[in-house]
Amino acid sequence: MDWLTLIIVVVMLASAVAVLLLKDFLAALAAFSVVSLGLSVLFVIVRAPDVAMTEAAIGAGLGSLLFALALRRLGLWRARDRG
Amino acid sequence: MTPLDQLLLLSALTVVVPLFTGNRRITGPLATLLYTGQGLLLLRMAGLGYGSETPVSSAVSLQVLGLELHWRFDALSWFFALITIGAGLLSSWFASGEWAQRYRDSGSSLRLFHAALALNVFTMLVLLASGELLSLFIGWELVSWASFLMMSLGSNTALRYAMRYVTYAFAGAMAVLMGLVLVYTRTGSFEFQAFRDAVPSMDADTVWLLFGLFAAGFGVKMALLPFHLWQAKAYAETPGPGAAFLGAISSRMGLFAMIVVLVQIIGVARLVELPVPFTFLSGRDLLAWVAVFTIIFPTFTALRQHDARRLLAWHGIGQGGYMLLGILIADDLGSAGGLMHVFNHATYQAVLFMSVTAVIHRTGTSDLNKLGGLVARMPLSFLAMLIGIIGLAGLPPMNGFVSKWLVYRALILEGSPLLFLGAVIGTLGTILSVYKLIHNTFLGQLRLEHVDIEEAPSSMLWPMMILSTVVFVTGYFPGLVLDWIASVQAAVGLPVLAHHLGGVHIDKGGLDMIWVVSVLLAGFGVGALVFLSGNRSKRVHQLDNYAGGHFLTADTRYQYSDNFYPGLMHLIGPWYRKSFRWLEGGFVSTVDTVSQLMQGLYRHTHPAFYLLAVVVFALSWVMGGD
Amino acid sequence: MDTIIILYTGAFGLIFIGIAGIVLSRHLVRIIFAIGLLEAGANLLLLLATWRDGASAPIIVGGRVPALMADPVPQALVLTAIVIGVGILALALSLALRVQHAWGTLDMRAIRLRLEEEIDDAAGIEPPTSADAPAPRPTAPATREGGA
Amino acid sequence: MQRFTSALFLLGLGVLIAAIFRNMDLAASTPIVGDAINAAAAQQVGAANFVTSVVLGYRGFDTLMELTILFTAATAGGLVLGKPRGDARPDPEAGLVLRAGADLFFPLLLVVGLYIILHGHLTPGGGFQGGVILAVAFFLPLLARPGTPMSHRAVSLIEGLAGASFIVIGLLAMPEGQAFLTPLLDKGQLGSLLSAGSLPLLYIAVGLKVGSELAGLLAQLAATEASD
Amino acid sequence: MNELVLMVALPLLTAFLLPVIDRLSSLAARWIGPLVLLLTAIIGLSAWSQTGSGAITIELGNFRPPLGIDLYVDQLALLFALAVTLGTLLLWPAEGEQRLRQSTLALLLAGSGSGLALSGDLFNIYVLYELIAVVSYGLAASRGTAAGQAATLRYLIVSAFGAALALAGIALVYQATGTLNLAQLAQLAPTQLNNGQGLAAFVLMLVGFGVKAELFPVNTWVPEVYATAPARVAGLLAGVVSKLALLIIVRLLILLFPQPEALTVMLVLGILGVLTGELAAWRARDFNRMLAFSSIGQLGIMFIAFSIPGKAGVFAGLAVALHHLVVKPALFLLAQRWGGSLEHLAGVAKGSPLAAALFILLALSLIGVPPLPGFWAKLLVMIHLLEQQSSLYALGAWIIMAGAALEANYLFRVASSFYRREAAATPPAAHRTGDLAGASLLGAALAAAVFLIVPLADRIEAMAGQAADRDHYIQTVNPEPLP
Repeated sequence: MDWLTLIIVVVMLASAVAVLLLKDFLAALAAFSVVSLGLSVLFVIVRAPDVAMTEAAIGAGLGSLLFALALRRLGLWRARDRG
Repeated sequence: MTPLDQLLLLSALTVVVPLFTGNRRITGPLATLLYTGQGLLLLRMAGLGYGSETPVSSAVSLQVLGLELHWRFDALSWFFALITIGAGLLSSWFASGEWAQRYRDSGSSLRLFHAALALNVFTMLVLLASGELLSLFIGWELVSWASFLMMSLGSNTALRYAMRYVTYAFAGAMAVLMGLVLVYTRTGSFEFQAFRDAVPSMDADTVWLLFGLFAAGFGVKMALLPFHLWQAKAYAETPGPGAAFLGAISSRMGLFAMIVVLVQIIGVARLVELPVPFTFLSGRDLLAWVAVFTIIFPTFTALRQHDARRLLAWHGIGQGGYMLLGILIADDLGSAGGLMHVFNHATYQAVLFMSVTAVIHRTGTSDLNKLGGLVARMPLSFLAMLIGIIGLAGLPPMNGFVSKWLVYRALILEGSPLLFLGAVIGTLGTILSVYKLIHNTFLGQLRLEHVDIEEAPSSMLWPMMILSTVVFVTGYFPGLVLDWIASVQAAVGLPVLAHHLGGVHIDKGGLDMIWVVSVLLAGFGVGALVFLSGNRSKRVHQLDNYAGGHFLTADTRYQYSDNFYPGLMHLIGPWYRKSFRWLEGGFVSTVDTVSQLMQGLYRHTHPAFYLLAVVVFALSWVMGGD
Repeated sequence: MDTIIILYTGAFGLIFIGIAGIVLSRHLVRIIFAIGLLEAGANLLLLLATWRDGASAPIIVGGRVPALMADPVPQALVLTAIVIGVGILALALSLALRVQHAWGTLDMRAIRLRLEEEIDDAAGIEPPTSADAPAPRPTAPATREGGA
Repeated sequence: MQRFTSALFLLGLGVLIAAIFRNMDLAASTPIVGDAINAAAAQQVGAANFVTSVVLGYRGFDTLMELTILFTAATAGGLVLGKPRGDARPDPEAGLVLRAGADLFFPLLLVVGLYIILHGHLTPGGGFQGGVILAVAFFLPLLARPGTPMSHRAVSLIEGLAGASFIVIGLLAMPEGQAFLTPLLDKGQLGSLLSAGSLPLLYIAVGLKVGSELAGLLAQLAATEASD
Repeated sequence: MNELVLMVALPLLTAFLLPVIDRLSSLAARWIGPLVLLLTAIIGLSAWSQTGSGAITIELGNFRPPLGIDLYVDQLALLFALAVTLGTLLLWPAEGEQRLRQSTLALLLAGSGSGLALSGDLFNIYVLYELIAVVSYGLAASRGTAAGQAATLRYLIVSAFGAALALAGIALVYQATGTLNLAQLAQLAPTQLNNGQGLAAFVLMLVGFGVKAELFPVNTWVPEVYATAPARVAGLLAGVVSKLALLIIVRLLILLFPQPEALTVMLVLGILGVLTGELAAWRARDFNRMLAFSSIGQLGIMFIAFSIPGKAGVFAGLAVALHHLVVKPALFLLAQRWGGSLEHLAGVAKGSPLAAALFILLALSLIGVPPLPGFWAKLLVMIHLLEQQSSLYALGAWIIMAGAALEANYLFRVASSFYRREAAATPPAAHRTGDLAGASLLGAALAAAVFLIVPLADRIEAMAGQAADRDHYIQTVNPEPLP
């Protein structure tokens, strides 16, 4: 269990850093989804199935969908961050 | 209802009445009548002025936030109230007749003018009646904003300087508020008595702080250096009778408050004990020197003015210095001189403003370079101004002489020759500049465009004549005023001056004005006899003249009034007044720069940065304790 | 290593990364991403507040009442917080969409300068001349030309 | 420069977070309220899922406000985005796979969503999770055929009525002198579908509300003109 | 007392149904909002007298606290609930083609504001705060200009950042105590929050909630948003919403964090707020931003005042807050037409003498000229600051004084330009009757307060006494003792 937790936390934090560092917005969005999914697995581990479902549905699912739509409308679908 | 309540009520009524009568002709006379009523009510309390009664308190008192507010009149208040109501009465009279018509025709609101004047009188009475520090502050603020209202009735220039006044006055008021809250936290009360009792136990630092706050706060209204820049132009640009009123009494409210706090409560003796660090001066000396410089600098600034009203207004600042100087000496002679100068100054300053306003009314200008020779057209106005400037210059036989003499005498007796010297230099400047005033206005060559003008209307002449009479009579019989002064001194807790109708008698040479003036009049009489018994002079027209063998035509100027005193100006011109401007300008631009910095602070590209910063700072501060 | 320490590290790590992202990024979309990370971290922190190892989920299945149940309160709170987060996220994206549409940029710096300019314009304030302004205005953003 | 300062502050923040973490007494945390709720919820509310008891019972007020936030976000989003312009160029229609998938998934998602909502008081899940699925179900056809506008009338009707019914159910207790949001109806048998009083009703309201709000938000974002 | 919940529930219900109502009758949709607010205000007023002697608790859902959420109704809370309701009514921000959505948001603001004032649960406060935040984003951007939206976006970033930190703070509190009920937290605070973790939680919540309370330095959004949002919305944000956020902070301070360090943090930030706000306002060249910076300064004074420990601080802070609550909305109502460069306002008094006179009255009170209410509030703050006998508090007093002097300068620079003889080339349009009437109403209330100052002061003092009394709060809520 500890190992699983540790791996998930590490993956989650690494993806979080990736969200900030990836130049490609789409890739960042993917990393963001990974963070959300990792989080929802963590929620399962801490015995919060309701929250896990919510995080998966709203955080990872709907949130990513919103971002995806917005990126598309913003014209950032394939754009790279120069800054 | 005590007499004080009646007085305040009537005064409040005087504010309201013009609002209803509006721009009609009746407003002025009605207001004048109401001021007369106030005067009569005040005279019912005359016992205060003669020191035979205990203070009259008001039936109204308030309990706000657990703080008690009450009002009362003592001899000091009575004395200042007398001047206030008198000035209000005569200014309102002056503003009743033709002047009102002209004012109204120019599109200004007579309603507002009379209401503002009455509001000034009312708020001053409220201030004078204050019974503890809090009501003193409230009255103080009311007076400030009432005079702001009066000033802003004038031109755009007046508005600009009124703005400046508000800035100074409110900053001063904040200093006063700070001071009295400090007093409250030390004593738990705003009562004068509690403050007075607490002063002996306060350490020097506290007294210094309070002294500084109160002196600076009240000094702003008195236009003490270096807070004097607002006053002259603000007063000068106020509508004529208003300027007469403000010039006569408004800034004396600062003196009143200073007497109450510094003399009556803290006590000059305590100020003498306060050493100024690194010098041999005391706190009192410091303020006295401020007073002396307030005499000198504005007086010489007045000398440079070529606008009659500004010249007078600058003098008003300078004369305030004499009053403060006299009171700070705090012996019987000096304080009597200072207090008496308040009365005297009000009388002649009002006369002078009125006479200048009369000239403006007839000629349309107060530019000293565009006037001259009016004595032939406006002899009574000339007479009023003559009496006024003699008073202002402090020469016998007018009342200004008596008060200045008392101050000088006290300075010499007390052994402050340098202060005395400063005061005399100030008087010198006064004499020079008042000569410029009367010469450029009334003497010399009459301007062509002024040939047809007439004497001022009677509604203007009457107040001028009455005031001139007062100036002369109180110069002749100073004992009339000294009676009141003596009771004021008793009320304030100063040594009381022994006096008689003609003046004072002291060991090292007293003063008896009855004798002085009588001799003077006798001298005039002899001179007149000589003059009359000589050859009959031939009366010629002013323009019937020649120079260098040529007859002069009417449009030739053979007498110039600009660039007066060129040598003196050359001497003193470059190095005064600018420095204060510079000081003020420097302060403003500092504020401006800092303000810009602050705006820059709020313009951050990334506001979340601040959030992080404050979290880090605050966290490290609260966690640091662990 | 305790599970709880790992979990807390995850929560604080997300918070830290989120804050770093908000402060260091200049592109608005990335800042919005970072806010999402920060919120996720805060949610995890809240959920961990009364977490006990070995507790079972606070649900009675088949009538059996577990001996030790997890605290249902923070779970409910986090549920709420997640939904709130998505609402704000949607609004932020809508605003970003409009700003990008109007000004063609999502760079914080460019937006700041443009905003200042527009406010002044709308208020009718002319750019101060050198006579009455001690310091010149910041020069117009270079990014203005690019975009719609 | 600013990034450098920020980085410095972040460093400080990291140290401070570490300090807070080190000072935290992890063992001291006892969920006093949580344990009390775990003990009492079965009788007081009657839902087998205690999280549901908390969400709709003990902290129903929170949930109402949360729904309101979603509603507000949708309203504010509408205010910000305004009406889609008529000349907006719609996205090209999606491919066959997506269209067929959308047609296929729409009823499936609807059923799954409703199931999750209705069993919210028994098993993990409930109005929020189900609502999201409903939202996706509503939104999917739009994604597949961008030209066809979603029925805003229906959505706004659902969102208005669903939200209102939550409040109305809460208010129903008040004429009898009970407090706002007091659970109504019979508690029933713990663990059965028709238990926990009015909670399932509330969850249906929540589900519909969440579904319609989120669908509306998605639709708004999707309908906005692309800016490239 | 249960019906007080209607102050929250009715506006929300109406807001939910407003689109439906609009479909039936747009006339009804236009009027129902104000009517509902009027109704809720009446409900609140009728409960007013009952809260005088002691506070009451409303246990939502009939669950005893701390298990359920409770509403804590004391005079202070009720007053703020009424203030937000009446304030929204007075500053009803619906205009233009987005009228329906704006009135929805206004109703939501009134409902959630009332809830925020009354709420007695820490997390519920967070949720309501977020709700108000979202409402204010919507309203702030409702003018539809790109500048407004950009300003709102920047505001949103700071606010969301702050709120997430506040949530982390709440997590820290919950970790230490295991409860969220304010009364129970107050019971546990001396033993469990009186440490570094508690203070850290306080700092996080202070900064988080401080964003809306215009706390320095997280108030950079203020000038931008107030300059770009509709003036009425700016009035609501500056007048009402900021006070609500402040109310939360004060409640937390009284109940949870009476430590001196917490007070010092607030004091220092308050001092900096006054300093920066007033100085920045001095150079402002347009009406809205001048008011915005001045509002930052005033909120700074409130932070300073509330940082005075004990009842005295609550009393003083409350006096300033209530005064500002009346003055700022009125000023922003005037800004409805006067927004824009100050130069355009030259000579405006000729065309609209009433508005100019109102501005002067409000400005006089704002800088604290006796006998207007602002003076008494300021005096109270000064007295209690100097009574602390601490140099930091004394510094606060000096800064307040200096700030007032600056404020007098810039406000009257504007006021005197109104009376300039020559008018500006493009004078602003005349005020609409609604704006002027609203401002006049507030001005009249201010003037009336001059004569009612004695009973008002007593009432506020009683209110402060009630609010500052922790034990009273605990006893009123009387949370069930838990193991």
